[in-house]
Amino acid sequence: MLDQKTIEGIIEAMLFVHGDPLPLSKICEAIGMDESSVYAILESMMKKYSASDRGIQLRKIKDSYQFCTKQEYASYVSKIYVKHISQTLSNAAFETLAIIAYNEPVTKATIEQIRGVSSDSSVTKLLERNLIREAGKLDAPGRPVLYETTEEFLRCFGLSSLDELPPVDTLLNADKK
Amino acid sequence: MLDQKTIEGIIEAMLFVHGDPLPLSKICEAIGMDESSVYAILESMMKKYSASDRGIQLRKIKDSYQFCTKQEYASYVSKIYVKHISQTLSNAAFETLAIIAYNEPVTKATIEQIRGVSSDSSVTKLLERNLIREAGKLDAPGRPVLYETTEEFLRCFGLSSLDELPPVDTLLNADKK
Amino acid sequence: MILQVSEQTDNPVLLKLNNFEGPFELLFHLLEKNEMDIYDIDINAIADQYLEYLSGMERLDLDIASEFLVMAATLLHIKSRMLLPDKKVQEDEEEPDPKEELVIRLLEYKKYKTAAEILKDKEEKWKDCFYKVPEAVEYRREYENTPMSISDLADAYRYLHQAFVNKSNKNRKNIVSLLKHELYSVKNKLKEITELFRRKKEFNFNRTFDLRKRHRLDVISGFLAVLELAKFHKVTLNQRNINDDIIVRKVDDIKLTELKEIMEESTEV
Repeated sequence: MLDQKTIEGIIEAMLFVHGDPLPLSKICEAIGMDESSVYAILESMMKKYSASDRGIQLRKIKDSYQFCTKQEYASYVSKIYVKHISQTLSNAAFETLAIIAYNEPVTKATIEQIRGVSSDSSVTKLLERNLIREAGKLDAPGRPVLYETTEEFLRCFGLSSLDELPPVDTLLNADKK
Repeated sequence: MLDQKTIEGIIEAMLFVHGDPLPLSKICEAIGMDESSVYAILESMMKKYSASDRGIQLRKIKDSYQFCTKQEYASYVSKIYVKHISQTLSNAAFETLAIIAYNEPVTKATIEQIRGVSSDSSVTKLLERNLIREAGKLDAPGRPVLYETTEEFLRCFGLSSLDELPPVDTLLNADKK
Repeated sequence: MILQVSEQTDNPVLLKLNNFEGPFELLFHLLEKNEMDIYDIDINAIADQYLEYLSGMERLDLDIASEFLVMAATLLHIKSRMLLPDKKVQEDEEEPDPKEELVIRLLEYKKYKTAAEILKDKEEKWKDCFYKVPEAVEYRREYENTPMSISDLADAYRYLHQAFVNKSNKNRKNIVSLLKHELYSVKNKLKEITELFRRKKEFNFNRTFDLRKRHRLDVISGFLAVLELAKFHKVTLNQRNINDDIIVRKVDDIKLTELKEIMEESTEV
């Protein structure tokens, strides 16, 4: 039987090697333990990584886990490692992404209805950046394509799931301050 | 002034992202500290990483430092890189396999002549599953590859040798009924 | 691209045209500039400023997207309705109030404008995280033990045979001969004999190519192969009496290149 420290070490090794988000189910299968036990260990690991002598943090993205460096050390890391800087998104793309995140799966027609303007280029840009993807077709005349956000979206925006976005009804009150 | 814990965090973040061995001089340059101080910190970090709840270890390679996973966790790490393939054979693959089993060694041309359809993908799939293998080339124009069944084939079908296959004659008579 | 719009205050305000992707965005800009609440829009002022903006675009010879024109028409429609006496409006009660509709759509849009800002903040916060490139580990394929039965294999073969018979509408022996043909070709027998000569100098033909153990085609091909080899002076053939076995004796090693030559010859036959 493995003790908790060893399990933590094994998980750290796995996540380090894998690099990409690693599903909880895969971790459990490899260690031979049930999901709830491993989940509890991952939760306690997350807390450990928040100590200042750790440069990496453990992120949960949907049902997967991934390491990334801490924001506060970014200026040092960027001195040895030049990050590929992706173009920032336009306001239009951010709006389109917000509409998709809050209503997914959603058609381009709905997006355009809300934004009041054609959104082809925003949708294309978001698809290119792998922040959204096609999610089948709507059962309606013309069978329009449905869009949804991706894991890459969660990763880029520091979310572990869409539930972490503020509820839609709070959005209108937000600006009353 | 950075405290030692923060420096450790920064170094961890840098080594994590860099992947390759990172020269001590580069680390010092990024943090803005002299080599002997940073060296001492790296030495104490190495000890910390030897704890069992750490899956990665800090290695010194000449004047550079690099993370790698611990040997003792390798067997667990490799478990996440296993693809379980359980798919049963398609009818096409079964037909192809039957022809090879009853006539080995046999060329793809013969298989296709009997089946009346191209059998590339079936042959490829059977090769992938290690149920058949190449058995030299036929001495004929174009020197086509010959195929035969493997020990894995015998194992999968619970045979000790091909002689245990129902004889062709009994098969052919069977459909007279 | 910069557009100059003169304001009532006579302060020239520079507006970047591409700031406004759509009519809602422009409307929001105007509401903010006039410090107007969505629930309490002064349509007259907003409609005038909106149209002024569009005519500014026109002066610069810019293409005005149709969405902007549709919104202009909506604003003018609301403005004209408000000029009508209350009585007339009440008669048209069935028709939805276009101003109310506009407000609803503006509110809906505003929600996502706010959400977009939240996302922007989050992205800003998380863009400083660095990730590690995955190690290049190759996946190992592990086939799960799916038991396969011999009868499936036999069924497949039987089915093939049936299909072949149906297709060619010939005697069912054809498939056998077709299958056997390759195996029992003269070429294959030449190879077999060459292999045999690696181990011994001579062999008895009938004992090796035993009709009781081998297919008739196999024996015939074997005999033809022996004749070929004799023709090329690679073997000698001896038979004491007419019914005795034929002794095939190696004269010379059969080299691969020669074998190929013989085989090509025999293909032509």
